[in-house]
Amino acid sequence: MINQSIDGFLHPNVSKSVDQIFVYAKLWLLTWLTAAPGWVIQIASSLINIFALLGVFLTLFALMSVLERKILGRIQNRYGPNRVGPFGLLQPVADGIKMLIKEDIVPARADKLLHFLAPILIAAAAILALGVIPYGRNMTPFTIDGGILFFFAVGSTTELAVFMAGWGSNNKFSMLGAMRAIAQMISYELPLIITVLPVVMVVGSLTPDRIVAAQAGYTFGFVPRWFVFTPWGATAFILFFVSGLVESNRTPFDVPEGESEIVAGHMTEYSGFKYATFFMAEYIGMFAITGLAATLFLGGWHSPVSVLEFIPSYIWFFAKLSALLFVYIWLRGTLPRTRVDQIMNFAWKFMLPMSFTCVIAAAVWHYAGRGLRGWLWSLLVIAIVYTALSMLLDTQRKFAPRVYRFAE
Amino acid sequence: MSRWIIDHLWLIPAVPFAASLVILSLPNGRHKSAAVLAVAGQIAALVMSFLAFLPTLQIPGFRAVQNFTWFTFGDHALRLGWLLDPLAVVMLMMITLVGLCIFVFSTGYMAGDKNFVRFFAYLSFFSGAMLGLVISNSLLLLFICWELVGLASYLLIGFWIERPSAAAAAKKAFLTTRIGDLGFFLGLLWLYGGSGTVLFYDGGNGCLENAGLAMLGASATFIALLIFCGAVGKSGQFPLHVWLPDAMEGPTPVSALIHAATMVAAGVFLVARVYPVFSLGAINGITSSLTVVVWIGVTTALMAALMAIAQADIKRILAYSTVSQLGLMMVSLGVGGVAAGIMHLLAHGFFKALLFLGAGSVIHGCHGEQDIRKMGGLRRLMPITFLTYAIGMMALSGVPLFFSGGWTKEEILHVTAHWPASHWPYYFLLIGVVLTALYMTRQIIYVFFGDRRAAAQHAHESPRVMTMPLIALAICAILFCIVLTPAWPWLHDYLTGTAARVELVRLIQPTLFLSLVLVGAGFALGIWMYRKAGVQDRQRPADTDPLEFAQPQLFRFLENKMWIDELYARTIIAFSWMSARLSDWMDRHFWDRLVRGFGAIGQLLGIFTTSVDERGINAGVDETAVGTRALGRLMSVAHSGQIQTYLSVIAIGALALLLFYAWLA
Amino acid sequence: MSSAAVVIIAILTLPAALAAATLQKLMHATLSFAVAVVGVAAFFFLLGAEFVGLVLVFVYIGAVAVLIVFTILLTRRDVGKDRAANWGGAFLAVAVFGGLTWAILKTQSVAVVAPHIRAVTVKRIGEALMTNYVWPLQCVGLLLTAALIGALVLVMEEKR
Amino acid sequence: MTPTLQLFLVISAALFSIGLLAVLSRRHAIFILIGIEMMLAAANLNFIAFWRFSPQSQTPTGVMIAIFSIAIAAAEAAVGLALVIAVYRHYRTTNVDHLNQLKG
Repeated sequence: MINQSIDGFLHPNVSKSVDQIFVYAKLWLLTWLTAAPGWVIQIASSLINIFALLGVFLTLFALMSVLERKILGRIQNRYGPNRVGPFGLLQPVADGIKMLIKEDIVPARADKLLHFLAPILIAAAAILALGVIPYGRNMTPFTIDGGILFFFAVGSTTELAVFMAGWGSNNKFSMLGAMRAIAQMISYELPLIITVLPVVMVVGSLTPDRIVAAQAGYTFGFVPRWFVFTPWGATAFILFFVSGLVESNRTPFDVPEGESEIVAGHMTEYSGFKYATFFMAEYIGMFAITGLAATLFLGGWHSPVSVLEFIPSYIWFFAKLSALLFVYIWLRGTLPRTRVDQIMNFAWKFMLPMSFTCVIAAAVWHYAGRGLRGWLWSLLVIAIVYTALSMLLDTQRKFAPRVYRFAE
Repeated sequence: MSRWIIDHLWLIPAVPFAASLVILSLPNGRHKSAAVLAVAGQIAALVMSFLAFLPTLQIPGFRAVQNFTWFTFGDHALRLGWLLDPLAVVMLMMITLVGLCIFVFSTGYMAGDKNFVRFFAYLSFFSGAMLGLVISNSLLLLFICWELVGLASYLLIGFWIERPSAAAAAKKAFLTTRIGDLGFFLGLLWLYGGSGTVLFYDGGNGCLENAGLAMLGASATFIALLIFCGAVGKSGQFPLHVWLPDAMEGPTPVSALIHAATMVAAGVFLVARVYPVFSLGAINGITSSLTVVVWIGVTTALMAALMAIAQADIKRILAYSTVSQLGLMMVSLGVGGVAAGIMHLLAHGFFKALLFLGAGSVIHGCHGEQDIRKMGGLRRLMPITFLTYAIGMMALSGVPLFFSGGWTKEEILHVTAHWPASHWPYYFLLIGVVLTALYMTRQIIYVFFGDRRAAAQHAHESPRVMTMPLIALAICAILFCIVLTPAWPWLHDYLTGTAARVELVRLIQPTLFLSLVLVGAGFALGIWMYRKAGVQDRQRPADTDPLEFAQPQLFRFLENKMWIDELYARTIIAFSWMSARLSDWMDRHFWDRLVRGFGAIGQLLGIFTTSVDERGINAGVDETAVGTRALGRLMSVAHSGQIQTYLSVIAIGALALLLFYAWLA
Repeated sequence: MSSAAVVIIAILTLPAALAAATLQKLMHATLSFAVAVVGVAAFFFLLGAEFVGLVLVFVYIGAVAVLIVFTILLTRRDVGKDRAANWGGAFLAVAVFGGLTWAILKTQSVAVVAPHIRAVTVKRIGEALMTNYVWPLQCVGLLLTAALIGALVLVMEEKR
Repeated sequence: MTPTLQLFLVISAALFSIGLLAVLSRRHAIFILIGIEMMLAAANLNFIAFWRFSPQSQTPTGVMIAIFSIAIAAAEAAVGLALVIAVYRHYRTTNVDHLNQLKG
């Protein structure tokens, strides 16, 4: 399988360059057990991939947790954590230790099994989802036909896990939180998946590698052929990004764990390392979604400018990833929390129609020759639907300031 | 561009049609949008007609044909088509121009009518049908449009359906024209049988081209006469003219558009269109069919002019004058002056529409009063209407030099004078000219001069939306003569397909002076007779017509339209009434009996079968029912209402089946 | 594709299914049902129908399991009261299993090994769906719409 | 050694029987639904297995049928659960034993 992954999309003049360094490292590791039977090699290479993934993303998670706090601090005009280590960079280590040595409390009336399984399942789902994203040229951990579908199939497990958490810990806040979480996850799973459709349609494949390959090259030599630079692509990207926000329960859509309303949603009854696992799962899910967004719309590991192609592909990928993550944090620091009914209305009355429009617009773009004409036509389609929706929905009324009926 | 319009000629009728459909679908209250739609459709048609006009200017005798297959039966295809030639184009221009004016006028005239929307739907519908009629290149297509305009006129005459008189008039018009159309249709069929095609021009083998005509041969005369029946019906020629005056029951714009300017002229247009059939085998311009046309025309012209003198309804007078003018055109066609006839048709279209709209404005001003004896002295109250009306009147009575009507009428007199067959038509037409001037003078004096009588007290000038079309049409009626004068007979040569050239010498002709004298005589006579009209004069009471005072029985004879209607009532209608009675009697006393007899037999059978049922069958059925009920009670025990029991039974069955098959294998 | 893998997956799947059928707590049953579904999906992978496997996981875990869980939540008051299982049913099930197995082992025509095939890619499935199976596809779409509306109507609070 | 078709058939038979067990022996409507779903899954497994072990045709028929049947199963589950909720609303129970209004 490794060879196949090598000569899959091999770039002629970078085959020996630093770009492929990790691939070759893996190959070198595998040369040790050439004698072993095939399935051993297979398992070994999978293990290598898994460990690489975990290593990278757990580090990223640690880094992220501290960076988020620091950036939020900057936004709220205060210092973030700055005690442990240089610039408080060792803060996550301290947190981790704290979490590990904390007492693990399980409510007496809780459904022990579910209560125990929920965090594991949710973390597993999140990490599995990471597996199909191409992190660089020839650097897709698991190249399976229909990887996108795999991503969502695994992602859909999260809902079950959340429910297990909510139900298992036998607490009304947990239950409510789980309900809210599942409700909004299901509602936003549709836009999330339907906004992927246009890309899949245009590329004609469910394999992330092919999708990235389809975004190679530059029009007029300087505009990269990323899908985000087409009207439907841009729209789909925005919709996808918002849905991703909801899927990973981030502000402004973090009603499931809104501290001020229900203590911590489905994580209320969790403490210690289980809580940390939930936390980690949330962040890794965030990475997965952003990574997929980068893969689908932002050209994956392709460089935005042709002159900068010498920079290794994985660096580009992680640059895009961190840019998106920064936007996540930024939003969290900026926007207030929305109401549940607002979220639902938004999902069903705006996001869904718009994402269907993206599909249509992509079709128009394709049949009008993928050129400037297609560009304008699809823009027209989207503009029409958008204006029509904004007239129909009469946003002034929907998002008017809340009326407090019981405040006499 | 010109290429485009030739290919898309069908758009010209299609646009008003579409407009009418859309308007029909509007709710009843949407007056503004209905009016806007209709006028817009008309403007579009006008623009496209103008576009179609341009290419015909390049070559004299231009002709563009575009045929298509409607349907094929067996190996034979029925083909229709569109035709663009000078005749069609001038008609297009006239119809759309006059139509536009009248549409605009109606927005003012019909304002406040509760069926405003319906009115404009009908009007657009009519306009579409008329345009289609003009440009159709196939006698069948022409016939279809012909019937469509008939329908439109029926709908519009009976527009105020709540008035019994209107309904009656609509019916009368419809039936009377049908009589003519029957002949037309027979002629159409005969033509089709004779020449094997109904296309006028089809690249050499159309029915109006030598090949087709050759096939007709002697039957051409009869075909021509049959087709002429249709023309007679449509443009109110002598035997069938009775419907046209009654058609004035419709709203005045309708009278102006349909019963003065366009539809009634369709007859003349028809004759001009199929003229080759009429003139087939002519010996120095005379064929029997054409002769018939001439004499019918003469009769109509003279009769109608006489009747017009004795009418009191302002619109009826105009209607009769229309009839007589149409007769005039027929004469001119008959004596071979096709161009002259069409020119007069166009000119007449303009000034007669003008006159009718003027009348409409007068009626509007007098709050719906139509009797000229109740008007008077309106020239101060409605100056614009008066001026435009005067222009129209001058044009109609054929005052030379400045008014289009004058020139065309002279042209007609000119050609009539040179008709080799006989001179009588010429003399009759001269009388007709005098009469025309006379009755128009009478009308003018009654309506606009003298002192104000009953209806004229609170008269007022009409709003601008109504006066503007009047002015426009008046300007048309005057300026139109530029292209008519013998000095530069542009239109004449355009129609006959020769290049026009200017010769100022030809401006002065004997007929000019003659018509001057005649018209002058007519005016003088009129003024002399009616100077005291409507006032107490000697022992004549104010409300009696001077002529009536002088010649009572003659006046009555004319006033009652020479008792033609009564004649028809006594003969034709009476006959059909009789036959209806007869068949009614047959129904009641013969066929009914028969049917009842069969009914009786059926009843007998019924009685028999009932007895059989009650005796024999019922008993057995009851027994069966009892048995079934018992069985059902037995089986219902198995229905325990437990799903899982059912499922288990199914499972057991499946298992048994499986084992059975496994054992078989 | 080796028997070992099949057996392993079977060992994972069938007990889960059994648990789903027999556990007292509905919630646990549902979750073990999900596990069983994952096992079936694994079988599909093993049989070279990756797409179907993914679809199975996607639909059953993402949709059906969640639906069941919701239903459990909405009919909560009725959950947990365990009732005596009816042994007749159990016996019948065992009998059916026995019969089926006997029949399968008896027929030699199914004792064949898998031929070598080219992988059925998503592209092929898509083409098939858009060409030969386009009408079935439309029908299924219609059916799903109808099911959606019907379910909504069923659970709508009847106004009284 | 490579497995024969029989192995898969036996497994799916087991799955089917387990579903049947759930359908026949449990009283709770939702259990019955789960059982039905399991039987459907077994059927799908059969389809796929037969497709895999049969000589290949151009269009992967077995896969297609499996896909369609999954879709239909989803619809069935949705409607069934809606029914369960509606029934619960009416009778305040989901015990199929008590739902015997149609008893003859």
